[in-house]
Amino acid sequence: MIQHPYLPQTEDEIKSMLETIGVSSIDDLFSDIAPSVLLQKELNLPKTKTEWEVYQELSHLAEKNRSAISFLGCGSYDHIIPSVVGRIMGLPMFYTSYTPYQAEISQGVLQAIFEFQSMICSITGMDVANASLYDGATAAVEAAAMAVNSSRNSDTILVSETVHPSTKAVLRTYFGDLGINIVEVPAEKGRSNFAAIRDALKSEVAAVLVQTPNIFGYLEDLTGLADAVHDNKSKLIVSSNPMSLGIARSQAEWNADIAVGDTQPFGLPSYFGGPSVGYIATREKLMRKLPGRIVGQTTDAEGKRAFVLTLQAREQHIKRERATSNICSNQALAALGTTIYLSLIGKQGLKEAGNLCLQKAHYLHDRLVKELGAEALSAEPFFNEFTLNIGSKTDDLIKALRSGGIYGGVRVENLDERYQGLVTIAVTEKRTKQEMDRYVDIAREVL
Amino acid sequence: MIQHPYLPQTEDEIKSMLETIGVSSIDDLFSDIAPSVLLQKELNLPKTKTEWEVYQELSHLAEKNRSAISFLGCGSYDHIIPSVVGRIMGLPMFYTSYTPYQAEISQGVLQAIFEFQSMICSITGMDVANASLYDGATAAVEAAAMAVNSSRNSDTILVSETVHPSTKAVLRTYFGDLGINIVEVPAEKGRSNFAAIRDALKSEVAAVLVQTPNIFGYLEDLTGLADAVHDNKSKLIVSSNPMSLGIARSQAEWNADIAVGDTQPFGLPSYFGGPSVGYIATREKLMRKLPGRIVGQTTDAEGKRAFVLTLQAREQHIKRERATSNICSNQALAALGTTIYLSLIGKQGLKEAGNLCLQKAHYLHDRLVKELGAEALSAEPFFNEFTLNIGSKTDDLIKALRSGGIYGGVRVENLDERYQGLVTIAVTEKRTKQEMDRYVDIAREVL
Amino acid sequence: GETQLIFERSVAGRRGFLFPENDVETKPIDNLIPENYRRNGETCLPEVSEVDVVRHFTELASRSFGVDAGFYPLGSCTMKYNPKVNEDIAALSGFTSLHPLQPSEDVQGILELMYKLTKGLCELTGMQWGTLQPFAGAHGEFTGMKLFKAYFKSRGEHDRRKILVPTSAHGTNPASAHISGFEVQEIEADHRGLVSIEDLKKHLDENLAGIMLTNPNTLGLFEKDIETIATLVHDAGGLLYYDGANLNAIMGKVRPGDMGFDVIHMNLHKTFSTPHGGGGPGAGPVLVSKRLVKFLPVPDVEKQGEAYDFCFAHPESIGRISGFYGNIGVLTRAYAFLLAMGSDGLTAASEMAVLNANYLRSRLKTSFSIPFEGICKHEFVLSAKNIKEEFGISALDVAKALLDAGIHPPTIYFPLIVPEALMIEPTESESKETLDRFVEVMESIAKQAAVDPQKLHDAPHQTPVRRVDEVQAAKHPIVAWRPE
Amino acid sequence: GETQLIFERSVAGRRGFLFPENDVETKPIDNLIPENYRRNGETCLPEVSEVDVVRHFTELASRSFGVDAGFYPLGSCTMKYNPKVNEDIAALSGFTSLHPLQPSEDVQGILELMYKLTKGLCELTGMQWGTLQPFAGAHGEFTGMKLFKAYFKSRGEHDRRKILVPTSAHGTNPASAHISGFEVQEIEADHRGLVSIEDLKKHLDENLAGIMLTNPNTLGLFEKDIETIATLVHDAGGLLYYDGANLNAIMGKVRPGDMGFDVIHMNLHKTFSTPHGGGGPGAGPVLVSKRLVKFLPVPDVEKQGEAYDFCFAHPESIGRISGFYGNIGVLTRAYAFLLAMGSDGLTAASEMAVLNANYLRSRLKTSFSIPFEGICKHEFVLSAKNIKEEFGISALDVAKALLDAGIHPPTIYFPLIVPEALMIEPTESESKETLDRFVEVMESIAKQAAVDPQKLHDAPHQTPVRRVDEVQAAKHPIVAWRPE
Repeated sequence: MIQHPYLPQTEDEIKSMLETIGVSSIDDLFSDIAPSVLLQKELNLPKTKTEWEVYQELSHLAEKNRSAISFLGCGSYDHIIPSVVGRIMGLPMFYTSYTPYQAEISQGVLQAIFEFQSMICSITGMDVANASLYDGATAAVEAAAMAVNSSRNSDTILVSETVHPSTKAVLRTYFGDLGINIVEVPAEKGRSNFAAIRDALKSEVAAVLVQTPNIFGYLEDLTGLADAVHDNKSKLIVSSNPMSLGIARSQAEWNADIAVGDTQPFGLPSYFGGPSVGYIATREKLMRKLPGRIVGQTTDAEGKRAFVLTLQAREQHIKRERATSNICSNQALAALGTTIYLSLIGKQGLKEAGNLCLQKAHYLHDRLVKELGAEALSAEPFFNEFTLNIGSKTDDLIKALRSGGIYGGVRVENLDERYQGLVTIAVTEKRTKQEMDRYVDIAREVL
Repeated sequence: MIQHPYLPQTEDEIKSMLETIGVSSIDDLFSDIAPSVLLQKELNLPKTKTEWEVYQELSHLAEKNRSAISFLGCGSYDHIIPSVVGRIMGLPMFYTSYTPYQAEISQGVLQAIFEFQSMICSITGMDVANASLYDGATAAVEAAAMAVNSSRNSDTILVSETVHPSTKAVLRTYFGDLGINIVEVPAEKGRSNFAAIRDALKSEVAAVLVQTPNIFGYLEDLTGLADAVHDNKSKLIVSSNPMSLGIARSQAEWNADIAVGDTQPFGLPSYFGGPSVGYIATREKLMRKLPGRIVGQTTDAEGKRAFVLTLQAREQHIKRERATSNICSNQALAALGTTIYLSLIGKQGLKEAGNLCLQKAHYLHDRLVKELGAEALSAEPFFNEFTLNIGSKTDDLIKALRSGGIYGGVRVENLDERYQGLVTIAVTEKRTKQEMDRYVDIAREVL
Repeated sequence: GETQLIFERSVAGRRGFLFPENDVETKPIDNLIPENYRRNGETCLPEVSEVDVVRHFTELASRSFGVDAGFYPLGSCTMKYNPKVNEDIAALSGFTSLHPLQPSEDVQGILELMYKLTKGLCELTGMQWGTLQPFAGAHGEFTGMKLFKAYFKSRGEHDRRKILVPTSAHGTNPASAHISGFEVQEIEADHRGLVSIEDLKKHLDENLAGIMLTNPNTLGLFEKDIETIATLVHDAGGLLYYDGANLNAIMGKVRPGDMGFDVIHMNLHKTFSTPHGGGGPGAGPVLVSKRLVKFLPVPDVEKQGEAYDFCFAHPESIGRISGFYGNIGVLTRAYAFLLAMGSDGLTAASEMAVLNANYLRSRLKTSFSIPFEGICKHEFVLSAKNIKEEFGISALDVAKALLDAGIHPPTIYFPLIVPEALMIEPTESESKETLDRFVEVMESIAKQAAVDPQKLHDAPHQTPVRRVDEVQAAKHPIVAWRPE
Repeated sequence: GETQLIFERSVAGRRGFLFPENDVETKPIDNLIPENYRRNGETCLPEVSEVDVVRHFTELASRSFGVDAGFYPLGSCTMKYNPKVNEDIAALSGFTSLHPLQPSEDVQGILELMYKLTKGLCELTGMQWGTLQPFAGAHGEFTGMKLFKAYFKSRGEHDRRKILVPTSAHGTNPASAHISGFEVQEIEADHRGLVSIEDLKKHLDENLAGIMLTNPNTLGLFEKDIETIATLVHDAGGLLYYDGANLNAIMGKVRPGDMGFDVIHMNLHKTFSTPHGGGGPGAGPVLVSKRLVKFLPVPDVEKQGEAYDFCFAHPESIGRISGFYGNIGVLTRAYAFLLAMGSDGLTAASEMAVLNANYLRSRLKTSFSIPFEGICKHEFVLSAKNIKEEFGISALDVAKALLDAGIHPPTIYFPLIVPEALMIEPTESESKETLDRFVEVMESIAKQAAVDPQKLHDAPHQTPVRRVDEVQAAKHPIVAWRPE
């Protein structure tokens, strides 16, 4: 065995340590494992490699991936990420630390989480948020679980069709075999059918889940929905791309009970879908139903302000088999990234970024729809995404754009096969007029 | 004026600060500048750009540069750089700090410099080293200045022809107009002519400067040189690529008075020539002639070990117009990189890296010289560089290799036009057999 | 002392980042979004400059503790060294910039990585195939429980609803089983600290779905009877779930698959050294034996000829468990670790982890109580019972005193079955000198318990804040800053 | 407390990094290098693991102070914020990997950057052309002095050997002039703190080579008579050198070239925010007026059509001043700063730097002495004379007390012409709140001088080490660790 840089023990030290223990070999330390199960061969894996070799091999894999000017969205977006975000996330005391169990030496991590919670509360308008969940889809699951666990005799979650197909799929995985019905309420032309949702509000409905901007990019008009849901003693869960909330109505303003979503647009690279951050926020009365870590403000023995993990009675390590969520590890470092991002852009920046997305998306929309005559799935308003019904020409369009160095949009049928011929196009503040004009020029040839 | 992210003052604050000062406008703060010299126009520079725009523009410039498998050396080498080096150099308290004038809050920076000095002393075998100089060429200048200032009535520096041409050029710039003669002693077949050097040792000679491995890559045999130089009451300055010193004789072992060179091979990227680190080390008796910063060990008020900038009486800010060096800023952060690199590779690693360079350089040398019959400028021994006399085919060879994705070596005529047709080929531990075989295959076609 | 909240640094009008100007026509926002859809309230996001943000978070970092600061023997969390090259690799733009819905021909590199990592993990654990999607260990447990469900459903065994969990198990085990729709029954430990075979036998009936085990268990002891347990459970029609939290003890030595486990999750943020990041992101891949492969979540990564692609066509799959494909940024680091260690390095890592634990255990057993005899694996449990009874010094006091020595305390009060537990996991990254210093500090704390117990009750003394009032935090929760 | 030296962490046989194995035939080293050329002695390089190295240097970083930690008003050093995007830009492999001897067609990007940066600096300073090669300010001064020499040589004026330097000048000015072969004569300041025109006139003769000035000067005062000075010096046949250390005061307001300077160096690590790195690397570009262009060092960067290339063909050039082309990695950051600020941003930076300095000066003048009246530029000099005389508290005591407040002290005891000098340069990066806190701390120190002077003599109290014994260090120099 070579002296590996990650393994400090030298031969001499190993010898001396074995002596202290009172055994004569490393093998003796594994004598409690029956020979009948002991691995009798070497693992069929390559031998150790040096740092340089590993770096070369992984660089090679990275180079095998290709990219293009991206109009892809549907849950992951190509926004500008300030350099400070990565620099701070790379500070050793942030990324090499664990869950801040020991508050006295973890004030920095705790305070950063407290700030994250505060920002999520402010953006959603809610009272209380947790330290993060895995992603937007599992955040919706946790919200649904909160709703189910807050009401008696409920066995149904109503989900508008316009919720992200993956979110619906994950809901089905989580609840499908638990006797809880995930009932999809069909949409009309890319928008939720609120009349149908109201009609479906029966006493066994624990919650209604809607998403705005929805999977097709359109903003939903939730006027009156909360009242109807609340009259039914159900909970309203609203999922939102938080980047929209600088200019679009927040979940609290729609009078939702639980706000969820994904903060990937806030300072996190797409990274093939993860890590991102699921956020969840709710009203004070549901605070003790909230899953996951929560940081609270308190004081130390000298009366100074301090932060600490709190309300732990909710959590799996205390509740064990009575727990309603099993979350333990979360997405803390990614949540830190979001916190840094939001600190940098500030209240003005959130509005500006949202407005840039909005303006640019409308520029491309208008050129494609009004100028080229492409068919929009739905009418405005939308935020930074809209959907075209390209029909049989979808293949041609997407391929022509790709040849021109452009990812033209998400073929929604890849998320749900019912949506043949639909292409959802996302435009962020990073896209330029020149890039969009190129898009239009290529599309003109195909459409 | 926009509210720039690097400029925190808001309009309100500016107003309140102006009030405190007792003036009514920013312009009032510049009223001490005569209107006749005040700039009456806006600077003819582009307006402020956002971070993203700046990043795009610089990335674009970076992409305009191209690279190839490199056998270039002659003072800058393509070695493996461990990831830890960059990660640690990027810690904010290292790179955003200044010269450690305030010892009590700068123990980390001071200790790191002390460790750098210790490592340079150990590798060169010398007693004392400073905190760094600009680069290898200017280190040779500072050594020459030490020698001149240590002896009376001396006005000559003997320089072997095999010293790096740029070093010789810089020496001429520094001393050419000061009445100090930089006398080059011609080489023979790529090696110093020591007999000629001895013959040139006159009483006015302050120092003899030689380089090993020399500019052509060959190791010089300095046996007896120091005695001859010392008999003449002159100083021997030996410049060495420090990467060679794990296996080749150190300057102290050659009995030199001053050791110089450049630590670029130790953890620093080529970066188009800089930043690198000039190192200088000498005997204890010359300690107070050493230029630049020196960190010393001492104790604090409680008797604990502490480090501090010391021997400052030597420096420009004390000596002012009597100073023999004007160095102030040095290459501290790059020297930290070298210190981290040497800490990682350790005493075994230094030998191993040297041996890998040695073995690989000989592989390519033997294939080109023994197999293809190329003409070597000199006989062995060499370290990780050697020189071929390609003559009239130089252009063809270099171009053919470049077309094959290889930088075949340095055309020495680009450093000194006397060296037409000579190509110096550097091989580091990073080059693979496959790359060298490709080199040979292409060379076979041309030669 | 205190640190300002970022909100408290805010000054109206200050900017920390600017977006490029709009290069298309700017229309009145009212024309694009009707009033009814528009936000009314302001957010409280801070207005600060770039240097404000940098200094704020740099200060927060300096008020935290990580592996790079020192010894972090937090039992069951495997706080090993996070290699720096992995951070450089994970930051390659060929990985970071990938959108999850790019065409598969443009993401061959990452798909190859996912495929090869899955294969490597299977070889390491002796399993057949797996999924990399679970975001964390608990998410892996949940996935595993869903696989159990799908298995029994496919067999029509709808009454198998009972999951057995040892009393010493991590809290996530019973919680995961519960939220997946199982009933949890606890199995007791015997005098050896191992699963009581006697008690186990009592629970083997037609309602048995299976058992969740960590092996070595949370006492750091290898479940010697694992073959017997596996036979008993399998014979009773149940399945075995392996909680990979303690896999760092046995790599290259014994494989969960070979021990008879049907499903396992790994914690890549433990065993494979991906940074814990203050609580996440992690990755909890789930690997299964042959008969469970068809139930794995979608999408799956497949190799067809020389090409890699996602496959959704698994009719018996439990379905999606995440919005996209999991924490890919964690997987890149884990794959780098797999390559860097290799078969020999992984084996050596476990050997050294076990050596370090036994060395510490041998040296600490004179000053503290040891609840169970014999060799341990990669961790062990110490008890402060002796100094608690004699001097009133609790495990918590010991933990807080360690803070003053610049050492992260062990996990305390877990497992629940050991009083005043201190659960110590040194990992393989730590040198003998680090362990020796820890012993020295622990011994001096034990000595101080006799001499000056109050000093220990008042600990920590040197930290940014003193002992923190948890009761107040829970009684009067303040969980978000609000503008006054 | 103390920190081990990296050598003291060494354990024989431990490894922190491994090189790939040799993939060609390994020959006995004796066959390749004869014994006579071989090293005999061992080095003392440490034998440590990767985590040892990381923890060691992470600990050292935590025992240091930088701009990211807080206020750093070190006069004349312009410790402004170092933008993070510049670090990302400087780390682009399209820059870092460039070998200095690559063919110019492969390095068009970096040559373009160098060309455009030179042009931008010329516009900013009102000069004609320049060189980016000088590694630091002092190296720039040296280059400038050599340019003076070349100029006079070209005119046959060999007797012009006298350089005038104000008494308040940085030590590098006289040192640079001296090592370049000039004789230095000091010019006195008058009651205003400005160059005494009277004294200047005494030195104007046929031996005059020129004058080196910082404007604003080291007192932070603008040399109002600069036009008169320029005319006097030029009429006497001399040249004017501008030390760019204080350029941060006047960007976009007044240009050295317009004031009559012939040569200037800039400190990019000051004015252009490139990180100081604990003492370097910096960059000290030298810019010149038209008549001095032909003497600039080689190689020069030229634009020919759309292509950029180095040019060596300058027969009157002073020659090479560095091994290659200077600190290119500093230039990439500086160019990024130039673009980020732009014409309006650079002007605003100077305006805010001057605003900040005047604000601090106005607020501090009640607690400390102010040697010169009137507005200042980007920095100013305060004197602790009042508390020194009354309570025995020196500028050094004030500096050490500031350490306990987490503030880097100003430059002290410089310029030499002010007793107990505290030279304060806030820079434009600092907010009003930071300045207000500094005032608060300074005022509390002034108050404490009266109440408890001993506490100040004993300061600092909170730092990693207490006041350090400089005398011992210089008397018994220990400048390297050696194995026992």
